[in-house]
Amino acid sequence: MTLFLEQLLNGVQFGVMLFLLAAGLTLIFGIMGVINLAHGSIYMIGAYAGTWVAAETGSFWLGIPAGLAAAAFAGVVIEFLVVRRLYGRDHLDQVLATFGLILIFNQAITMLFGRQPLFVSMPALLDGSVELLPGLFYPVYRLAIIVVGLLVALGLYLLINKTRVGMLVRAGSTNREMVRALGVDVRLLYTLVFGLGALLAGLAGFMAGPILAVQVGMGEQILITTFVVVVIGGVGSIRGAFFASLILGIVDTSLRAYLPGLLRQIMVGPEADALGAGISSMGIYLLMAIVLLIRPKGLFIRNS
Amino acid sequence: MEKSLKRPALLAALLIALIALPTVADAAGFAALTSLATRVLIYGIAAASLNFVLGYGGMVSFGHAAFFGIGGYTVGILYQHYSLGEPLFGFIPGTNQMLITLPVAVVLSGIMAAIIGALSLRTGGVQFIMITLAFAQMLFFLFVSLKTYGGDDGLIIRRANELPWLNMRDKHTVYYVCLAIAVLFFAVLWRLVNSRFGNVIVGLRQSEKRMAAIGLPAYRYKLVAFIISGMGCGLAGALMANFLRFASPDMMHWTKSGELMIMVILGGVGTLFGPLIGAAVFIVLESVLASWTENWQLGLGLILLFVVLYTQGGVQALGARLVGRSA
Amino acid sequence: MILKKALLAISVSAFAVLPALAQDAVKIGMITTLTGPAGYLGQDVRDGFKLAMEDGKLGGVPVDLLVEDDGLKPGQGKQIAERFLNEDKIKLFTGIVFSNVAGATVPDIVDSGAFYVSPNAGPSNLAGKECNENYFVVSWQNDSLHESAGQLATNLGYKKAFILAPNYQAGKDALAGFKRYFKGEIAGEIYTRLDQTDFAAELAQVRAAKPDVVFQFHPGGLGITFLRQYEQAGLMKEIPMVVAEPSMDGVTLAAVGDAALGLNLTSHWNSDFDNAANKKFMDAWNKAYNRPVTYYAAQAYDTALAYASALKATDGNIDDADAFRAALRKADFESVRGKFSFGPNQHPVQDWYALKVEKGPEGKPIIKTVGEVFKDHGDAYAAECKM
Amino acid sequence: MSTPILNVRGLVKRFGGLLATDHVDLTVKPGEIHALIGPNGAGKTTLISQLMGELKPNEGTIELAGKPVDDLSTAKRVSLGLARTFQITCLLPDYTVLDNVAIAVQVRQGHSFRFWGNARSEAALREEARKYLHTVGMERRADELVANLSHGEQKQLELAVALATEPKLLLLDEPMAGLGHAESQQMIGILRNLKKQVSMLLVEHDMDAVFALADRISVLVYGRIIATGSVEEIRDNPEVRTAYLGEGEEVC
Repeated sequence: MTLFLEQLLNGVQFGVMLFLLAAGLTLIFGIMGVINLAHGSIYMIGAYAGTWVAAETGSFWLGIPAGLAAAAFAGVVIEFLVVRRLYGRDHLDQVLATFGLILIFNQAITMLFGRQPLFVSMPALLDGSVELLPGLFYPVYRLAIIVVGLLVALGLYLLINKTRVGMLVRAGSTNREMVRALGVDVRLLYTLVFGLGALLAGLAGFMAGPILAVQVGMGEQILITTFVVVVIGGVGSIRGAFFASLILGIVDTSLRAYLPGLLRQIMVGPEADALGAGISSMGIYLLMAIVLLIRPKGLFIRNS
Repeated sequence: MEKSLKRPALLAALLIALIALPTVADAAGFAALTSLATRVLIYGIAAASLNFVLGYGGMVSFGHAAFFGIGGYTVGILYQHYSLGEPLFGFIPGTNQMLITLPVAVVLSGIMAAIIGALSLRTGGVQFIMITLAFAQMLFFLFVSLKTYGGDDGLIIRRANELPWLNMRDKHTVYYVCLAIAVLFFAVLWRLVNSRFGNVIVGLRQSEKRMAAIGLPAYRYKLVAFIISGMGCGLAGALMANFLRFASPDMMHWTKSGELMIMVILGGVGTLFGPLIGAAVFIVLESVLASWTENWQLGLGLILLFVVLYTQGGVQALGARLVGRSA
Repeated sequence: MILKKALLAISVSAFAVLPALAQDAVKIGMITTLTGPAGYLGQDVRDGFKLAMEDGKLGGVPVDLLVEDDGLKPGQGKQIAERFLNEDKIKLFTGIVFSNVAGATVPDIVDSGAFYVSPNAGPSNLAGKECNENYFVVSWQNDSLHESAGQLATNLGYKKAFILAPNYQAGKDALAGFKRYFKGEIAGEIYTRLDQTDFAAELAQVRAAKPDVVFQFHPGGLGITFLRQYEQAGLMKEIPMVVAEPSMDGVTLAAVGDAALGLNLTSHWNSDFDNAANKKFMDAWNKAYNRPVTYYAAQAYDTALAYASALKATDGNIDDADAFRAALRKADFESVRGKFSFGPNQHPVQDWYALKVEKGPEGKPIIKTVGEVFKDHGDAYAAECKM
Repeated sequence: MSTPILNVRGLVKRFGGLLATDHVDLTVKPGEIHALIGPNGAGKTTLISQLMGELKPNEGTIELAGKPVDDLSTAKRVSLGLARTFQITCLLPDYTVLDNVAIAVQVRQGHSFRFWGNARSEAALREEARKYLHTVGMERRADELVANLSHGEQKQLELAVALATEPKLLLLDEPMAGLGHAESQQMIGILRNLKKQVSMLLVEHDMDAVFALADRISVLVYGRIIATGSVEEIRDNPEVRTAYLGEGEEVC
């Protein structure tokens, strides 16, 4: 039972990480109609900037503002110099341009920081494990990630549902023309949304620092998974991204944790392990394919 | 669509240049140009196949590397069973004859495209992009974990497939075989896009609603277009396996789908020869920049960005405009 | 057409800017991976190789090293080899880090009569049936890495092992290699994913299985991620870990930090080896580069020494391939690993050592050599190789 | 009495809580022009979409020449003789005027799984397409790109494309909308000439046109038919006069 609870927590933790990335991506996607492949690069920038500052100053906490600021800054610059020219252009143009950005950022990071992965040590406060229930030990850092992720989700919920900016964002994701008609400075709104998305990606990147390898290409690794989340949740829906992230996190974790065991009941050990790993690698893609075949627009968008 | 007489003349000149290329390259001391050109031709076929659904049909597939990989693995797996002398599944003999492997590769990728297409075409837009990606990734992971066929390390094909009367160990022969197939392929593609079938596919891109209103059952036409396109990619994959003498899961990774897409966009979406030009530009840039500097990705990224932001319709359109201005 | 010409012109000028060559310099083509997450491997291979060159010479013969990035793409590796072979007329090759690039590139090189000496990748197909008289491996055959780890776990007296590796060929080979030499019981076996970023689910299973020891194979970034999460889950104190060297090198250690303390690993080389060649190598490295040294660099250094020995023996005459090959085969050089020779399939026969991550004198963790695991260890594929 | 060409019984369409089509009964007799009028948002375009099979109704049946078509796809219904025009024109913008008609002829002739011959050099196809352009008076513009057409010309082309499918019943969604007076008169003339060949369901706001063309008129308000009758009956119906307003747009 404790093992099950632990796996559930693991799924939630993976899910909230995905959510931080997916939230920005789905907003940019839904409101501006831009496919931004460079979102993963922003995540990488957040991780590098934060980790580097933390390592240089010796303070993990100083890394947080550094990572967030660098990511948000990078986001706004990208929006201003490149993405702004791509609104209303073909999706294909956006793919090509943002792919170009990936190459540029990867090389720039390599030139700035070298090819070795960076290291950041965990602050003492978040190091170690706590006993949540008798026999259930869980790393403090992972708990912190869950808490931060849920707080961000709550913050986004309030922002989207209770503020004027949020109202515009919601309107923008369903009807772009209407926002324009309201006489809002659409450009500013777009830059803000892009910056917000970048900020969240940077936060995810920095938080990933102590548990993952901070290295070139870390963004592309998680980018595709993030797109899967966005599509399963429904493009443009923050709520969808939130639930899809959690579903995906939990499904992915439980497939890895339990599928080989289940298969071992019906076949020989090593074959079961290999097959189980094979299926669980495909798991999220399989899940997306099934969701789209049943609900072609994603889980949280009404089919019209 | 171009009605000028310049076009046939231009094509003839291009063909002559391509035929002369190995000789000229050897004479000029750039012997490796021939294999660079072989790679361009093969990727050109793959990109043009993708362009048939993407540019002409408006179906943005992000999973065409799957068919490229299927084509490559068909050649690789048949070769492995041929060289080991063990029939596949105990009854299908392996072979190293190109006249057999290429058609088999094309048919198998067609079948795979039929399955993937039949499911994916139930969606549209961004969802279609993602679901095609999903299927390709599933195949990628499948081949990564297939120990029998080399898994992640890939499958070495010690000798390229044989063709009667030809010495396929000679690089020039391989080039000319690829050139002949490419010429044939583009001729067929040209007929195809101008045929009744091509006509409705292009119509579907412009307005699916309109095509339905004149009584066209869209789904089956899109599906057939998707299958044809998958078969073209499979052909290219089979050629690539012969050229590299190697097949690996790398051939079906999502980045390969992305590269094919970039070749199409770079050259010009929905044009017959755009993808070939795009493939040439992409591969030449990659090789040339990489031999200049190890920071070649920076240069490539900047060039891609420039193409998107400052050219309308890719390199082909840019070229046409420059030529138009000077003429 | 104009475009085509322009491109041709660009490519022509690109070939023209390659560095002008000194008379009689022997050209060595290095195809390696310099971009992407694995870029540091190629960087170390390149830099390690360069350290062995004295005043641009190997074995007293002037050499010209041409380095190009394969971008971890088999097709690109092959393309570079093609150009090196046909345009630059290069006869000596090295550099490839990854097995899949090697698979597409090496057959072309050796088929055209050129030599390839591998500083890293040692896939089993090229060690067995597809072996070639012009193909040498200075590093290892992939299986040896994990066999030595299995032996170490046995030596350390562990009875129950939990083993993990990514679900791909090298991962499966790793687990098979470990099991071949581990005498105890396997408490659990998990295949992870190549694109995995979170190992919490696996770690929970490890904890539940209560093994004596964990063996895992996760190269590069995966390994860093795995180790960090293993330590954060509090497992490093509870369950000791044995790994083979791809999962722990100088760079990985720098990125993981104290989390790796207590880790057991096996290797054929370590920075603290007490021999003259290694001292020289380490001095040169520390003087030239301000970054942790890895065994990739050491292997590339040895590769360069191997070439140097053959160049010296033949006096720089590489046109007589048989003589050059015979000279290479002798492995007449002072390896940084101490003892070194080639087996019948021209893969190394060498000793393997037990290493441990400990607190160093400056408080930073270091990798320390603590004992021996194998003596004169070759590989199982030599029998399949008919040369 | 002969079988009606179109027979709709109890058609219902709900969007969430909104009743867009409220138990509509409607018939179109052979050779008849039946006009459907109603204020903005009355659900006229929604009704046409359901007749074509583009939208699925929640309840009710649709019969075409006595044959139920409820389970048939749009394409199938078109092959049985149903065709529509779009209020906001929905044409193939990259094609020429002639291409747009020719492709409709091509699709009517049967399957398009012909991969080899050049569709643009099939003389028979092009000739037949020209015939329909002639019907709407556009043969001079045959080689113009659709993107370059005026609004009125696009409306005429819509009609030509619909005719090229050889329909028995034509569903016209505001063919006069946005046309100038002269163009409207021309369109009325064309439709009047067509009356001998094809029955029509005419959705229109231009009351002059409706009164000039229609044999019968139905009035749709809030998804419900409130009156059906001859031109005179409807003209004098006070309920209709108060209810009547304009209608919104449908995007292509």
